[in-house]
Amino acid sequence: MQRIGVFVCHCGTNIAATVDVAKVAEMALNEQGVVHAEDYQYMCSEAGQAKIQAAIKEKNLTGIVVCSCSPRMHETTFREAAERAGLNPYMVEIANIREHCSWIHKDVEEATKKAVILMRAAVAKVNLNAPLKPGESRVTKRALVIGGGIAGIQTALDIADAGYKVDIVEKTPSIGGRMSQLDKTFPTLDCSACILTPKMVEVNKHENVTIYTYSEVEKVSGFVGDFTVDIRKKARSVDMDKCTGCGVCQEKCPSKKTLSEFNRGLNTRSAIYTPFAQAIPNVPVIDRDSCMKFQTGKCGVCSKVCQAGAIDYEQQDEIITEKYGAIVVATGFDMIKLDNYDEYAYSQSPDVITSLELERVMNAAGPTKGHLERLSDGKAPKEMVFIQCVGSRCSDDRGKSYCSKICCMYTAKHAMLIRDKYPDVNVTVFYIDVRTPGKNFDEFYRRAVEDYGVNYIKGQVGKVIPQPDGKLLVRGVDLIDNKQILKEADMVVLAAAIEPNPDVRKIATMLTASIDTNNFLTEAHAKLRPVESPTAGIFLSGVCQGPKDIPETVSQAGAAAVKAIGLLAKDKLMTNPCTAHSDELMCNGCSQCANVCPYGAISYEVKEINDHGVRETRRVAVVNNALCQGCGACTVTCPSGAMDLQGFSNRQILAEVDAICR
Amino acid sequence: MKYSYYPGCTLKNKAKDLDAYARASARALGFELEEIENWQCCGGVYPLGSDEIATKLSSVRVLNEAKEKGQSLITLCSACHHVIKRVNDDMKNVEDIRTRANNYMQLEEPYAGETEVLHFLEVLRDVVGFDKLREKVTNPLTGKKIGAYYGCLLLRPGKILEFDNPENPKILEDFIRAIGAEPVIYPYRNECCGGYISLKEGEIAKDMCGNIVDSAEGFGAQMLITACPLCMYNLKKSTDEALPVIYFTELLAEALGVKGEVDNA
Amino acid sequence: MSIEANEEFKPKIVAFCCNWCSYAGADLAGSSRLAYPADVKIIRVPCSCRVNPMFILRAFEKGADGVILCGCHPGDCHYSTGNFYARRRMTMLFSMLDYMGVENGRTRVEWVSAAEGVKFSTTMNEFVQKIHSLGKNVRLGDLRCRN
Amino acid sequence: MSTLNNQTEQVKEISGVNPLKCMKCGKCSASCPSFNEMDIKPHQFVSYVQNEDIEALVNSKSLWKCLSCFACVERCPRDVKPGKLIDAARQIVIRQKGQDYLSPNEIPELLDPEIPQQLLVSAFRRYRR
Repeated sequence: MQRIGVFVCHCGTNIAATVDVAKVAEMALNEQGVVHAEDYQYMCSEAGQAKIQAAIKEKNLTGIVVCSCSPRMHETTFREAAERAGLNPYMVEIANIREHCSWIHKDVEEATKKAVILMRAAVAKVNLNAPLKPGESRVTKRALVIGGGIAGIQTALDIADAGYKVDIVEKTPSIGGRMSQLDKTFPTLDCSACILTPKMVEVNKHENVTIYTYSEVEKVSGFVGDFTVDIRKKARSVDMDKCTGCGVCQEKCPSKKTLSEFNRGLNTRSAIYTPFAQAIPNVPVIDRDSCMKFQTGKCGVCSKVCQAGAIDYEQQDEIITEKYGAIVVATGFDMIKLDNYDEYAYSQSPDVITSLELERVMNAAGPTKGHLERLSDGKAPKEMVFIQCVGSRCSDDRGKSYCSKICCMYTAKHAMLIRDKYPDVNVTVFYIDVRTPGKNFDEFYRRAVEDYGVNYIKGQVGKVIPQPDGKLLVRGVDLIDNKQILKEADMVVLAAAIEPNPDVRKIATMLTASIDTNNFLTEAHAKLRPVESPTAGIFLSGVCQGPKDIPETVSQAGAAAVKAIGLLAKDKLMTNPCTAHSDELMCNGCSQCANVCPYGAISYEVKEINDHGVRETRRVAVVNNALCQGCGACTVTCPSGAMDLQGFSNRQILAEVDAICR
Repeated sequence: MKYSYYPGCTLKNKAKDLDAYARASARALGFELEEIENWQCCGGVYPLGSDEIATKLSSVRVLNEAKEKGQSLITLCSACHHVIKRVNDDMKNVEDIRTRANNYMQLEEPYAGETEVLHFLEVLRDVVGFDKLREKVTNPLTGKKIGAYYGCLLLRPGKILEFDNPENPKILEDFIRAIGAEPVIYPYRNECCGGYISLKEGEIAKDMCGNIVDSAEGFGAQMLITACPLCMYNLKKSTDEALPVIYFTELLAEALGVKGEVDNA
Repeated sequence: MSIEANEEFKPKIVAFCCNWCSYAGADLAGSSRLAYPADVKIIRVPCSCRVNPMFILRAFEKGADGVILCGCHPGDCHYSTGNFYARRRMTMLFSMLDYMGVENGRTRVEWVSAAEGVKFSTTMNEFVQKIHSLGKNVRLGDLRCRN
Repeated sequence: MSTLNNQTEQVKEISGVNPLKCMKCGKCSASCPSFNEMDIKPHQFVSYVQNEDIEALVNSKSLWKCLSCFACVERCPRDVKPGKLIDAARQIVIRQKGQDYLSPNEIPELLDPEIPQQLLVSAFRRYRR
């Protein structure tokens, strides 16, 4: 017979304003096994925890129920408190009367009734709880960072500096990511390459860092502390050890018609290429889809001109299998496709470009060598129009529901840079709101208006109308003047929404990390655990978690690194004791449980069984507790009812069902 | 292949040629337009109010008629297409309208948007296929530079009409290519001609049509084609026929070599 | 008695939510203050695949008017494949329950991610409304044996 | 006050539009081909409904300048559809007896021999009960 204590938290007024907490405590005393019940203002506070601990000791409690916030919030807190008072932590159950009750109901009577029922279910469950002991698992002291942009680079550097081995897997031929495509950065107008390339060099030569470029994560298995990952190193067709990076092959390559990914398709590159001059590694790859040698068998120029003999047409993809203790996702973003926004004539006119394309146009290494010119005729523009919020803040199915966060600032940057370098160019920005929270951000935007004379018009653009003479007629609205505006422009720049890299969904699935409807990875807690995935051992760095600018990305990258280091610093991890367990007397060895187990945690042993005096040799299931993650698939599939899940046993869940339906 | 066909009032009167050329072309292309019996006027504009039922019933009747025959319903006039397609969408997706309309109609089997509504152009694109059409052209209109004028009603709201990309359509351009001519793409091709406003506010329509024709001419169009009698009226009237405006079916019939049958009939 | 007949119908609804997605989605509905009726009581399970058909039968046996099972979206299961098992099992179970007299409307499977507080709340509102339209679950008299 | 409220509700119900979804970006007004003819602009329609000033709406010239071209409906990023609000206000006017914008008596002088039937039908539908 259990001796159960029930502790009802007011959570200030969060619970107490809608739930009669005293009544819940009073009702608890009527429940089976309950010998103690009390309510208190903040159970999670030190005083609250002391009350729990005192009651455990004084009343010899064998189990407790805390009626409070979500177990996702404070289950660990209360388990640890109970453990310090000598109670097995798995004898603690939480009744969630805040998120699932007081916060969503208004009527006190109704909410109190529900809270009582939730309390009863938890008491019914804890009556059947048994003490559980976590096992231990080892920690592989190596981290994997997926994505080699500024987020991944920073995370890798921080982990490596702490003395742990880190591998970066980058899909493209070079690390650097989106930041390498930017010309200048706000709010200080630093040259992007000038601040990024030193970091790229640093991470490249760090003794603890291994970089796999032109590579992708192919398979992930295992769990926190002990992941096993297959990395596909795509065939580069160039021997990385022999190549000196002289660049002759790229010069001589006769196939130069492929659109440059790095320059956003605004110009072309050769089939053998490095994305940009400062690429790391400075070793080209052959894009086999555009290479004549691979497509027609005739060519081989690069091989002939390579003094180092580094070209290797026979190279094959290579699979590298490595073990990791922690994985950081830093897969970044791309701009949305503008197929749904043809009213802005993006697909009709080469002079309508996205902001990222403008970065390339403004960049000295870009398609126009840094000269601001129209891509249609190479003429210098006199009138430029920027359109904000293209595809952001939409509740229709054309765009994204969120604010992309960086556009207001980079548009102010572009406007300012253009006015600075080309004072005779007029710049007009159509905006809905200018959002500039951030240190020195609003000042930056105001400088664009006040010092550089950028014309900000509050109102959206309805249509961009290409004219026969090549100009663009922009039809917008000025909401302050209440006028429709027709403005002739030479170039139009669209602040297209950003979205997570489309590959992230595949990666999230491999990692079993949660992802939201916008393809952003979900954090374990929006405020308190913003760089951790709910899946243990998976950490989030950069825009894969939500829109952010460079300073924010770098801080989050550091935070993710610290969390990963905290994990790697441990030698052993406690494993979840809520694992499956088979009753060998009931097991008939049918193998169905092993068939559904996603972890291969179930094996079979031939054992001598004493079944009520009858000794028999039987084949029975055995669960490896280190591998079992406790999903419970086997418990339902088991035809004989031998398999059960500790902590969520059939009897426990049935008791909860009974208590709710009582 | 047999289709139910809804011509609409205007095609029986001021726009007889739009209809006649379509029928002749259909025959030449090997499909048959079976006119719905006793059809009534669609009303010309789609009633936007969510509480409008009675004004949608004539469309429901036509749709149900096609359903009973087991045929898709072909329309030609942009306005009729717009109204019937949207009413069909209501019948399919808006429970309240479906229930109330069916209560009025007292059909043996309730109508729930089963009929497929196709514009004549969609049949050319999706059933006949523009490549096939090109093969059947006997009299290609080589060298003609033609601007397609879409207007509003075929394109918007795009989610319901599902006709083409409402901001950058290409079905008429593809059609123009298929009959051997050269399409002229100009940005005003999906802008409004003024619609019914020309009845009382001729000046507004004049401005709008002026923009359309100027833009088309500026990009080199020698003529405009349309599927809508009202667009044609506005474009002609408001711009003193600066550019010839003709129905796309007339060009189709010409390209297929059946224009004479109609003109001499 | 007439008073009883007029008494408002308060359905008993059991919601099984997986710990990783749907339970977190319900938490988010709570912290976003997205109301749904108090008739819904949530039981936390590690994964939707932990829900044994027996639990659902037991709920109806004990007088539940509706049972809903929520899990991660297909492909997003924390345990990779658990929700696929759940989906298959529930399809079988629900058709059997329908045969036994528990209408299909009283049972439901819904995928709710940790970020979908709004979806959780609207789903629960819809489900409760559906149960209201079906009324009290009286057809299971046989199973309950009136004990 | 109660009748005003009623009219607001009526507009919302007939149009099926939730004006609270509007984020005041003005894309409707930027798209409207009749903008310059209107006294109350498309984006303002939403505010008038929010402020329950239906009186001003039903008396506005804009009701008769909207072309139902659906450009605002197509482009609205918030699914607000100002064109539907305008039509709802127009419905309120023409559903009151004798409030038609077009009377049969004025038709003959507006006619010309080329007018398609479609034009008359549409105008009647939009301007009259």
